Amino acid sequence: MKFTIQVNTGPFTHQASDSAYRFTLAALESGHEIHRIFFYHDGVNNATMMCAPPQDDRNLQVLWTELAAQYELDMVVCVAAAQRRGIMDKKESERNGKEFANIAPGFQISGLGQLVEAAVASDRLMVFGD
Amino acid sequence: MKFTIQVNTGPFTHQASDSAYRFTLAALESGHEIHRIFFYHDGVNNATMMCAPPQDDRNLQVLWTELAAQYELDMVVCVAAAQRRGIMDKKESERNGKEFANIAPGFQISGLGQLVEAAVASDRLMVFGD
Amino acid sequence: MAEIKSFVYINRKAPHGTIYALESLEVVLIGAAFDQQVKLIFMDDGVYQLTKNQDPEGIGMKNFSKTYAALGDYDITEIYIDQESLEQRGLSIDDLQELVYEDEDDDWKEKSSMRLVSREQLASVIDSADVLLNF
Amino acid sequence: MAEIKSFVYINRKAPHGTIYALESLEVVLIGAAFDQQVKLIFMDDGVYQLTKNQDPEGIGMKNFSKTYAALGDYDITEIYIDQESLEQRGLSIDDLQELVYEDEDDDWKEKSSMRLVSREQLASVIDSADVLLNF
Amino acid sequence: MATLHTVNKSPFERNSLDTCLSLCNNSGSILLIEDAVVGALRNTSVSERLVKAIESGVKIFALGEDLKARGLPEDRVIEKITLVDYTGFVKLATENDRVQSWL
Amino acid sequence: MATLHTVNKSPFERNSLDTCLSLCNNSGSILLIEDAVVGALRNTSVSERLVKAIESGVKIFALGEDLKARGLPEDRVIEKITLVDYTGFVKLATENDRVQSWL
Repeated sequence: MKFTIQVNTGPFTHQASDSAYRFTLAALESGHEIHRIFFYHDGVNNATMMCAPPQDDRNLQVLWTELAAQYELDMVVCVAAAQRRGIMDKKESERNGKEFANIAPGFQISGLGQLVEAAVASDRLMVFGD
Repeated sequence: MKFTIQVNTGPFTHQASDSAYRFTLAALESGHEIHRIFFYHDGVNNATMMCAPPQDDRNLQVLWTELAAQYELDMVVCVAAAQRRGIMDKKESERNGKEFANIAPGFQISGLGQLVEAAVASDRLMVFGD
Repeated sequence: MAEIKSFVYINRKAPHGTIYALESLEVVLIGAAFDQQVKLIFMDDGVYQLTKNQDPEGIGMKNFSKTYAALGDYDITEIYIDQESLEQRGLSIDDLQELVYEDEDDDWKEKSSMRLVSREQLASVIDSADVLLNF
Repeated sequence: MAEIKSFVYINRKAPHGTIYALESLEVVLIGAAFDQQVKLIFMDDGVYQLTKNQDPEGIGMKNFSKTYAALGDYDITEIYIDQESLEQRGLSIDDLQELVYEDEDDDWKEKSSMRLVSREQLASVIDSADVLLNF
Repeated sequence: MATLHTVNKSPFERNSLDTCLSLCNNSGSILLIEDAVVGALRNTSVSERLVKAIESGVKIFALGEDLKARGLPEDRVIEKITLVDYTGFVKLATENDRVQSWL
Repeated sequence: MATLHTVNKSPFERNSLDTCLSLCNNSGSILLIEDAVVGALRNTSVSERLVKAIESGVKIFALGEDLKARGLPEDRVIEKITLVDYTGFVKLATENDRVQSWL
C-alpha cells in the first residue's frame, strides 16, 4: 500500500515527529511504499541541519536523512511554511537575501501542491501533529 | 517596576510570541524596566535570522531585534534549548562542528541560570507560551 | 491523476491563537487547483474562523478571514458547520460570514455554500471521504 | 542577590508527548544552585511525570524520570501532588515513585518529600509564591 | 497577597481555565488572552462557571485586542468582565503580587 | 467504509477524544497514541465514555510503546482495549479505508 506522511511539528518539542518517524519506519519494514513525506507547519523544523541535541538523545533530522537515503524517500518541506520559520535551500536563501542555506541533506523545498498531489496519488494520508 | 519576560513558543505558529512582544512594548512605554527577555523551549526560534515571512506579515525576529536596540534590552536564548532546535552563535556553531551561525542581532546565547537569576532580580516574571 | 478523490478538510482550531487556520486555508486554495471534490468542515473552535468583523490589527496580524469569501470562486461549495459547536460557544449561524457560490447549472444564481449540520451528519461526511486533512 | 525568594514550579503536562516536563526539570536543577526556596507542584497531567517504571526506549526517548530521584540531593524537599488530579486519572500515590531527602536537622534521616494535597492547599502554595514557573 | 492568573487557551478545547478557576481564590484576578477570550462571551457552555467565579469575588478581565481580532462583539461579553488593552495588562501585572500563567 | 481515528492528546487536557467519540460510528476504530494513551486506564474520569463506545461496537486500540514509556501498566488498561505496536498501527491504517487524525 502507498502512504503519504504529513509531519506538522518540529522535533523534540512534540512527540508527533517521533511518531511519524516510527510509523514510517514500520510501514517500510512491513513492505509498504512511502510516496512522500511532507513537512508542514512547524514540521519544517525537522529539516534544519543546525540541530545539536545532547549526545545521549536522538537527532531526528539525522534519522530522517538516513532513512531517506536508505529507502530513497521523497521528503518535501513546504516552501511557505519554511520561509516563515527560516528553513532555506540555496535557491531560496539567495532569493531572500540570506547568507547561507540551512536545509539538511535529503530534504527538498517545494510547494503545497506536493501535499495535495501526494494525497491524490496515495492510498492513505497519515497526519502527525500537535 | 522590573519585569522579566519568558517566551516559550516560536514565531507564527503560536500567538504567544506576539503577546510577549506586545506586553514588553506596553511595559516599556508605561515606563517599566525589562530586566531580561529569556527565550526557552521553541521560543529560541524567535532568534533565527533565517525567517522570511510574506511581505505583508510581521517579522517577529526583526521586531525583537529592533526593540532590543531601541531600549538596550538583554535578550537571552537558552543554550540547551537552542542546541536541540538548531539556533547557534559563532562560538556554539564552531563547537558543534556547524558551518555557520544563525542567531540574529540582539540575541545572545546563555544558560538557564540567566532565567533563574532574572526571576530573582525582577519584581515580576511573565511567561508566554503554548 | 485522472482519479477524482473526495477531500474533507476539518477545521477545529480558533484563528490567530495558532497559525493552523491560516495555513489550512493555504492548503485548501492550492488544493482547489487539483480538480478533486472538496468539502470543508468547521467544528469545535474552528467555527471562530468564520466569525464576521474579525480585526486582528491590534495583535499585529493580518486579516485573512476575508479570504474565505473567495472559496466559492475556487468551486468550493460544500461547507459544513457543526451546529453543536456553535451552540456550546453562544454563537449562531448569523454570527458567521455568509459564504456563497454562483451555480453554473442554475443560470449562475448566487447560492449559499453553508450547511448547518448535526454530529451525525458530520460523521457521514467524514466516513465518505477519501482523504481527511485535519487542522 | 542576597534576597531569598520562594519559587514554585507548577508541572501540568504529561512527559514524553511534549518536551515541557524534561525542560522544566532542567530549570529546576539549575535553579537549585541559586539558594532560593523551591517548591514543586505536580497536578493535572503533570502527575504522570512521576509514575514508576517509565520506559520510553520504545519511542526512542531517554528515561529522564530517574532524575526526579535526585531532587532531594538538590535540597528540594517540598513536592506537592494534587490528589484530585490523581483520582481523575485512576492513579494513587502508590503509582508514583517516592521522592525522599535526608533531613540534616534530624540526624540525616530519610524522609518523604511528597505531600498529597487538596486544591485548596495548592491555592495557598501558589498565593504565597514570589515566582511562579508553569510547565 | 493577590495573584493575577492568565489563561491563553480556549476553555472549549483545554482544561486550563477550569484548573485556574479551581485554584483562584476570591482575592485573585483572571485575565483571558489569546484564544482564551472566546470564553468571555455570554450564553456559552462555560459562561456559568465564570459568572459564579465573579459572584464569589474573583475579578475577570479579557484582552480587548484579542476579542476584536476574533470578531467577538464587546456587547456580547459577560457583564462584569472588564476589557483591558496591553497597557491594562501591564497594569494588572503590577497591581497584583505575582503572575501565574496557565499554559 | 470504516475509518481509523487517531487521538494523540490527553483526554484530561483536551477535547479531542470527546469530539472523536461523538463522530466515530460503530464501524470505526480509535487508536490512542502519544499522550492520549493515558485515557486507556480503568477507573478514570473518562473510562466510562470509552467503555460505552466499545459496547456500542467501536474498536479501541492503544499504542503499547506509548503506554510503556509513561509507566502505565498493561494490566490496568480497560478490558477490550487492544494494545498494538507501530507495525500494528500500520496494519490498522491499511485495514481501514481512511485515517482521521484528531489533532
